[in-house]
Amino acid sequence: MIASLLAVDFTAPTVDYHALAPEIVLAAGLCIVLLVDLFVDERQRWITSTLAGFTLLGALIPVVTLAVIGDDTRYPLSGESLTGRYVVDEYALILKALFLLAGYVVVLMSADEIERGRYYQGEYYVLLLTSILGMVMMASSRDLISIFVALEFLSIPAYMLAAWNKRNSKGNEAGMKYYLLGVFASAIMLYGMSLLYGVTGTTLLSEIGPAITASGEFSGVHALAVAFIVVGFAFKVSAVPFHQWAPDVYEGAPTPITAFLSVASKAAGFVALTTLVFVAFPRADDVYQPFIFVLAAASMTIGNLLALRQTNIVRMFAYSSISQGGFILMPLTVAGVDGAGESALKAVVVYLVVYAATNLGAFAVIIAVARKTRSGEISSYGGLFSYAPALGVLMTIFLASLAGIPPLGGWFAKFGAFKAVLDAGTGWGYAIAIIAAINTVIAAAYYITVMREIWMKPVPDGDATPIRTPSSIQAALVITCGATIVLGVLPDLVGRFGDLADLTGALGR
Amino acid sequence: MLAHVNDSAGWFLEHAWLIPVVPVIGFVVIILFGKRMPMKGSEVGIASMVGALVLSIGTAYQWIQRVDAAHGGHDEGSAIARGIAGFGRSLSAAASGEESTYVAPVIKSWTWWQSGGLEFGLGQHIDGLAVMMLILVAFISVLVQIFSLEYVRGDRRYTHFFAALTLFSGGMLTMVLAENMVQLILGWELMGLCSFMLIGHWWEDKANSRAALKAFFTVRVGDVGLLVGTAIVFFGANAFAVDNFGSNGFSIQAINAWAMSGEASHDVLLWGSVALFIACIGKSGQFPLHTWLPDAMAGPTPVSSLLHSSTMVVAGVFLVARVYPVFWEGLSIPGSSVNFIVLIGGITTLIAAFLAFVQNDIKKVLAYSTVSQLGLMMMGLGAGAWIAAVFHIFTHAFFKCCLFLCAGSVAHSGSHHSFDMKKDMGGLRKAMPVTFACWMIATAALTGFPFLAGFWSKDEIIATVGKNGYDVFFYLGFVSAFLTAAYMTRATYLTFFGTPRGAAAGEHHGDEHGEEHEQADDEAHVDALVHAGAHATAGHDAHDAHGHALAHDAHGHDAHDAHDAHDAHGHDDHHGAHHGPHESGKLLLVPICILAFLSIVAGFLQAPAFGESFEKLKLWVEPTTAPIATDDLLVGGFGQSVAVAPRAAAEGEKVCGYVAPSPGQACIFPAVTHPPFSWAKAGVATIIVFAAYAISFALCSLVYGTRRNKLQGLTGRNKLLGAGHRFLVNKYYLDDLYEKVVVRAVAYPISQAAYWINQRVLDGTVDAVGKGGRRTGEWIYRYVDQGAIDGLAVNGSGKAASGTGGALRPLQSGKVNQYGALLFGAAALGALVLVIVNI
Amino acid sequence: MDPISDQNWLLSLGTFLPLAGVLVMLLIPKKEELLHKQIALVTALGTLGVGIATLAAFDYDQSARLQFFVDTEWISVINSGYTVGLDGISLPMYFLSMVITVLVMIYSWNHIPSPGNPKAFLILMLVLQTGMAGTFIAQDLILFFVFFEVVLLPMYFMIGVWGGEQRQYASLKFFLYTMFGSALMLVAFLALYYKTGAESFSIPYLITEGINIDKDVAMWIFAGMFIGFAVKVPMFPFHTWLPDAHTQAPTQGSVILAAILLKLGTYGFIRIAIPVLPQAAVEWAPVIGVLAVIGIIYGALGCLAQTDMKRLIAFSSVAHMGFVMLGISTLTEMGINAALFGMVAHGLITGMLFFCAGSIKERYHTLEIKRLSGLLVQMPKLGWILGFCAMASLGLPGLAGFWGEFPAILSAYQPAPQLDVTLFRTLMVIAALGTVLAAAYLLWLYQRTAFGEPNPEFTGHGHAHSVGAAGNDEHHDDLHDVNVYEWVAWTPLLIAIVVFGVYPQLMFDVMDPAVTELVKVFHQ
Amino acid sequence: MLINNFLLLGAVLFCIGVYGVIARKNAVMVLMSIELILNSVNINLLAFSMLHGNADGNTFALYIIAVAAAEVGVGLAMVLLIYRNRKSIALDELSEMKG
Repeated sequence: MIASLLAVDFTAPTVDYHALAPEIVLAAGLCIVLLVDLFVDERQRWITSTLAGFTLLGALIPVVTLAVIGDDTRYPLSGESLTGRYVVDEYALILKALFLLAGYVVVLMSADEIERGRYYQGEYYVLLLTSILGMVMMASSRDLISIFVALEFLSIPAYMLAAWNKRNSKGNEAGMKYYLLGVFASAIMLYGMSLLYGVTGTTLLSEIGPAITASGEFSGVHALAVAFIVVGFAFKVSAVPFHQWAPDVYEGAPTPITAFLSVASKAAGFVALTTLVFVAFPRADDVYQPFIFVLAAASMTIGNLLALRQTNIVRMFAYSSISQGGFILMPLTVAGVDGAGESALKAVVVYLVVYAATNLGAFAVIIAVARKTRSGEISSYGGLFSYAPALGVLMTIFLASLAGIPPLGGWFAKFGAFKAVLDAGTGWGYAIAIIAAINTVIAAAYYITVMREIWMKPVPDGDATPIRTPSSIQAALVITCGATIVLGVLPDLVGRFGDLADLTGALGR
Repeated sequence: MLAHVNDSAGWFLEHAWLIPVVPVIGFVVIILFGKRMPMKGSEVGIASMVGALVLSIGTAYQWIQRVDAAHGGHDEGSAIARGIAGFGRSLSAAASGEESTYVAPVIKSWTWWQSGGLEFGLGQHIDGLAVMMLILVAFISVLVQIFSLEYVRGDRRYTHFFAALTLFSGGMLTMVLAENMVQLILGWELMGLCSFMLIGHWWEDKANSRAALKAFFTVRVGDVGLLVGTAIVFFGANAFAVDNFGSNGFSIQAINAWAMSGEASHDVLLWGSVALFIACIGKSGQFPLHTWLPDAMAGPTPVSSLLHSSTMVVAGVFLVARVYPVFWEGLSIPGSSVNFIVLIGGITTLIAAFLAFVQNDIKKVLAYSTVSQLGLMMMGLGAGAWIAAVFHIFTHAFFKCCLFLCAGSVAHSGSHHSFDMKKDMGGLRKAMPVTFACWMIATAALTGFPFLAGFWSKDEIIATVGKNGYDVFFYLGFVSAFLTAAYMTRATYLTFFGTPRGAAAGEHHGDEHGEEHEQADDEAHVDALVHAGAHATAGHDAHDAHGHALAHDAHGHDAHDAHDAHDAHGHDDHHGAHHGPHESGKLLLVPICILAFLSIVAGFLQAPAFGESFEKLKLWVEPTTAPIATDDLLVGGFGQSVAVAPRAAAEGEKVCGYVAPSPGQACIFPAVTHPPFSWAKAGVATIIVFAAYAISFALCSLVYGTRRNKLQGLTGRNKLLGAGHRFLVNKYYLDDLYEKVVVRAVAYPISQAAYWINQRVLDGTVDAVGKGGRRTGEWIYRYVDQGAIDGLAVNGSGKAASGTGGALRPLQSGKVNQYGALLFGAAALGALVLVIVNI
Repeated sequence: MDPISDQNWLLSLGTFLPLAGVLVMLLIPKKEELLHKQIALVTALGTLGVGIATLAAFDYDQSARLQFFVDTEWISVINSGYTVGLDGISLPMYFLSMVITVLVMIYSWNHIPSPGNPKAFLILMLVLQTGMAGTFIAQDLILFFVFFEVVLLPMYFMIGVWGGEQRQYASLKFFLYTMFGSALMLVAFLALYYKTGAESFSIPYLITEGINIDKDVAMWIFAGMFIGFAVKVPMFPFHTWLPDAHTQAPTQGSVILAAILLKLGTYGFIRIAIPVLPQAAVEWAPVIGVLAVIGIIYGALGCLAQTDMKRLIAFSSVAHMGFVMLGISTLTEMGINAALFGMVAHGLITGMLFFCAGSIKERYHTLEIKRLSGLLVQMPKLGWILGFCAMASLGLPGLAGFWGEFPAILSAYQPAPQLDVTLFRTLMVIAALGTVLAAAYLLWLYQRTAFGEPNPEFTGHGHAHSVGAAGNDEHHDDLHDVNVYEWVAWTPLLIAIVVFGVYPQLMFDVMDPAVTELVKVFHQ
Repeated sequence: MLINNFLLLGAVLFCIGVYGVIARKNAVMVLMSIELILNSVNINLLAFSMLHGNADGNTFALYIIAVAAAEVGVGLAMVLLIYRNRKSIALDELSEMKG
């Protein structure tokens, strides 16, 4: 064995450190946070959160420089069999930036919450950073193996974060449910991957694409493989009917983590799904399109309908994010249609960006309000506008954006989704567009329920003392609100991100 | 013969459009500054009406000059001279009895607005008919306003009253000289508005405001016809008008020419004329929409006299006369023996006359008389008696206005503001000699007493109707004449003859009521003082009157009491010394006397019995009935005067209205017939009238006299007569039909039903969708989201488990397992379907 | 028709100036109520000033062309530009929106509805103004959509926070209904975009391209827009939000809603749906016409069933907008001119009626028709104004309302050549009947509220026969006639009603060339 | 030997695993069932790797083994946590949150 190994010339892979810099910074950062946490005094644990924040911003720097340098597709690890498995292109960079920024906002939101809850701060941030590292890797992964590893990388810390409220039985329940179902889903996905590998003989996505129909016939095994893989990610993005974990976990987890899960983790799932759909399955549109169509339609409809009946704001947001997930899935139903792919990709990316900003903002308000009301009930928002006008207005802005009302960011995201499916001009496209249009109204109904509480209802217990919002949350609010408005008024800023000919073009062949 | 006149038609003719402008300005001035003026704005009203009258007289004078000039100047001479002068005429107009000289109307138009290339104009269309109406309206308005000075003095809304009165006349004047249909509608609706304000002048009383509402609303029902008819005629005539006249389908001149041109589709004309006539039914109180008119008596008497003599109600008749060719052609007036207009007119004249017999309110008698006379006019128009009907408008205005003012005078000075002939009148001839004399003259004129105004116009209508082959209506005319004479005799008897009753006997109106409401009086006085303070518009010591007024108001008396009460507001002249009947003051009598005088002489404008020189009205008013070269009709463009030189029409027979004009020619008026005056027919009519006087007077003195006899209370004893009487008293139950059935149905069940549908069906659907969304959410959660788990996973896996091994049976999955089951189940299902589909 | 680009900063300034005021107001604490009112009013007046400048700079000889035209990149990824311009069709509405905002501001000076907070109230109003003005100048579908939606939330809050007792229900309904319409409308816009080759959302461009769309597809696209606009108009059977919204909204909200917001729908038909998809418009016109006429009759019947004055006025809007839609459905110059005129006239008149209703409510604390009586005795001026508006509303010639109604009816006699004449003539007759019903409900309202003796409940004298004597004293203080703020706010509207009634050419002259251009396609 | 045999084994293991996940209420048992699925995947991968003659499958399997270990670690920690709080690891008791 050894002889045979020696017989082969070992050529070390070329490493493009610049392209790999974000991951390296993150990895280093999380080690530092872990170490610092070990040595600083209990009272100075706030340092960890600051460090975590700097780590994320630090990781953002290479992302920006990479983006500025050029639009060549980079292969951080290139070598004989490595080229193409881990890729840094525009698509990856945008999403990395998104994950890092979302992570930063989550850190801002967490600082006060975690500190007050007397949780283990160091571990918390380490896990958060690890999960973000997984996401950042996910954005670049173009191989079944790396996708799987990235997925687990981002998931396993997330399981632990979900159960962070150790002494709270709800927290335990949330963590356990998330964990078991997550693992189960990834097991199913893995089974699908194994089959996919079996029928194509490769794990490299760009090779799977051409190979998937190379044998001429599209067999049942192909279908099974594709279906199982999609299911795995559908779970991650909590698409109906793989959504049940979401409300429970969202409710049980600490609110910043809920925000993190509903935005970043979900986005990672979408990223993987999008990559797969565009790179690995371009010829399998017959399989995944109806499947995703059902997922999208069911997600928006059932998510909305279930959200209507919620009384707990976090659960409502859980269902809302399920329904928003349906909207993000919507363009993917036409990803394989000639000419519409580009629109679809743009739509997904733009939607993710806008949704991240808006939803994080909404959760920031929820955290700020919960500091006073100590309640997750929607009715606890009664009269918010009268005693905390700024929070009231901000929440209104976020809700309106989620409802898709111009000129807030949400409208452009929804618009892009509609545009993509109509661009396809197929019957499926029109059908989902109509379903989505109706769902927009249903969604507006429960968003507006919250607005109604904020503006029109009296303060429930008459306690109208103003809310003091910690500066870190204020910062989070400013970032998210600014992004929400700017993206709505000048959507071109983010619209350009979607010019991703590479993913569909070069890699899609 | 070519009888050119100067291109300029004369200042007054050119500027006739100023006539309505004057009162409208007057209205604005009164509204803005009236209250601060020494006479509370009435002086402005009267001044503006006098201004309008002066302008109208000028216009009339110049129009007559123009007509005469068109006839070659030979008409300048006297009738005798004209009779002798048999030379120098190339056109034997007089000899044939048919006028064929074209006197161009003075048409002007300014663009008011335009839409899609279509210009809507405002302007004037001055021809004989317009001139006659202008002078009539302005003149009557002046008199009525003078009368009102005294009559409504001290009223709460004295200023508003004059403002509305002035605007009302302005509306009528606008309509009369309308160049086009839109302008006509403008004036028409303006009048409607003012009638609403005037009839409801004393709106504190619900009955009055109801009457006002009813008037406006009923007329509005007819207005649907006006809008639709205008649209029909517009689109019918537009192309023709554009091609030949450079105007459009609103232009009245163009409409007339189009209707006569033979190019118009008969269907369009038919529908157009029917629609327009529906408007006239509403406005002119024709059957079956006449019911508003008697109720409109709720307004102050001057309003009634103005509304029912020369304005408002004759607007419908005027409209028919104005676009007569449309009706002529649309309803095939020549050559038929019955048509829509004549039928409605005939019915109206009869049923209204019958109703007049059972009225106790003197103004209502006059109101039904008006309806009846309007029916007669319509009948005449429908039967081709154009000039006769127009003439009847003219004469009727004088005597009917006179009668109303007499009634007002009686109420004002004789019956203590009661209009109830049976209760508060009788034997007033001695107390009010002047009023009585004028009333008698006007009644005689109305009933067709020989050689008075009504005699000429009414007889001419009946004669023409007979000549044109409308035999049934010819006899109906006589019946109507008989009835008119009879009910007027009854009214006269009740008012001026017999023994004085009630207020006429000098009983103080307030006394009897005061007793009735003795207990209420004190309280009412308090109210009265308060209100007097609040509303005193005239600073006189009328507390007594106020007291009664408000006592009545407060205790919900019928409409008449309220009138009285409000009338009483301003009377300082007779509350002091005596309460008995007395003659009215000069301000009231002068207008009445003038009108009485005119009731005598107005008929001689068109008294064919005395030869052609007494047929001036026809000469001045009736347009040419011969075809005219189209070039002469060309309107010179908007905003420009058309003073086309009148030119001799084509020689020959009267073709207009019977034969389409030849190319290059147009007709603007049909060749209506003019029967020669027949002494025999006039004699018959006179005999009928006298018979009616006699019979009616005899019956009245029996029924209403003091001596007891069998006739009294006959309606109570004889069932058939009783039923008839009740039928009449209830106004043929038409009011019940409208108010209790139609209006109530629309206002209550139908609108409620519509609203119910709105709330329950449409809104209910929306709400249900809203609630349904939430419920669906619940349902999905219970039966799909969680139920699927229970059903599919628990039972399913349980069953599966029981299949594989009994040992596993009892296991009961927790939520996690259920979720997992669903997860896998869905994945498997999806995969399965995909596999099946793809293989 | 090439657009004119002179002085093209005017429109953007006029549209976004209110937002400057909003920014300033945001920085000032809530307590400074007077300052807020001043800033808001000054901003609104400034905006109006820009509006007047626009009126002055507008080239009336070229009113068929878009003027002050701006076309810059906005969202290049979807080929949507910041394209704004003004022509004869939009100028009257654009200006009206500015006038109404100023008047409403003046009215708000001492009429801030409960629960107060002028800061928020006025800020919402200014945002609303931006949305309204923006909708009328947008020449790009996406821009139009954005502005169209911008008005949604401010109005929602205005109704929901400052409204009547049922405000939450009403505002929710308003919001969801409109959302529903605009979602479908957006889908339709996108379909239009792709069917015209995905080149541009610019309306002038789409007008040249839209005609090439396959008719069946165009029908569906039109359907989407139809629902979007019809909800806003609102047309039967999508009108049920309106009575609730109108009734519950504060006076200012009702006025803005009636005067401007409803017009966004009809404007959309005229500006977008019809010119872009003429072939579909022809197919849809009968449907629109029939629904419009149903709306006329139905709205009038609804009015007759009302016991609340404000709700009655609200229902009358359904009927009046029916006339507007009838005019539009004829696809003729006259009809669309009438519709445009009707839009403005209805805005003035119904806005004024809502002002009256608001002031009556403020004084009597009720709008129940049964309890109101003798308004003319207690407040003669207010009574006269109400009567004047009622007369204007029922379409009396010489006042503005007539010129929206009569030409619309007239135009139905001869619709565009492609349309069924018999149907439209039937519609004409029914619509004409609607004028009778209009007279009925308005006069009935007037008779019951203004005529007669005042309800003893409100006379303020504790007579024995007065049932509501107990509550008199508190009412008595409120019973004053029209005050100076009301006069200032109302006089322009009253004058405008008369001026446009007497000289409608003022507006027709501006609109006519643009409309002629618009309907050209139906005469080919 | 046919590849089908390996695949069949993988499929059987997969099914058993899925059944275990669905049917077992003991958290540890569920964890073990999931491990079964992962192993079935590994078998598949190895078989396919042999079939295709490249190392991708082998590599993949190695990764899975490593990750599975981490997963189980986390999983067992969580089970411990729950046991500490509730003295039970029955999954059906984890149904506090609903709606």
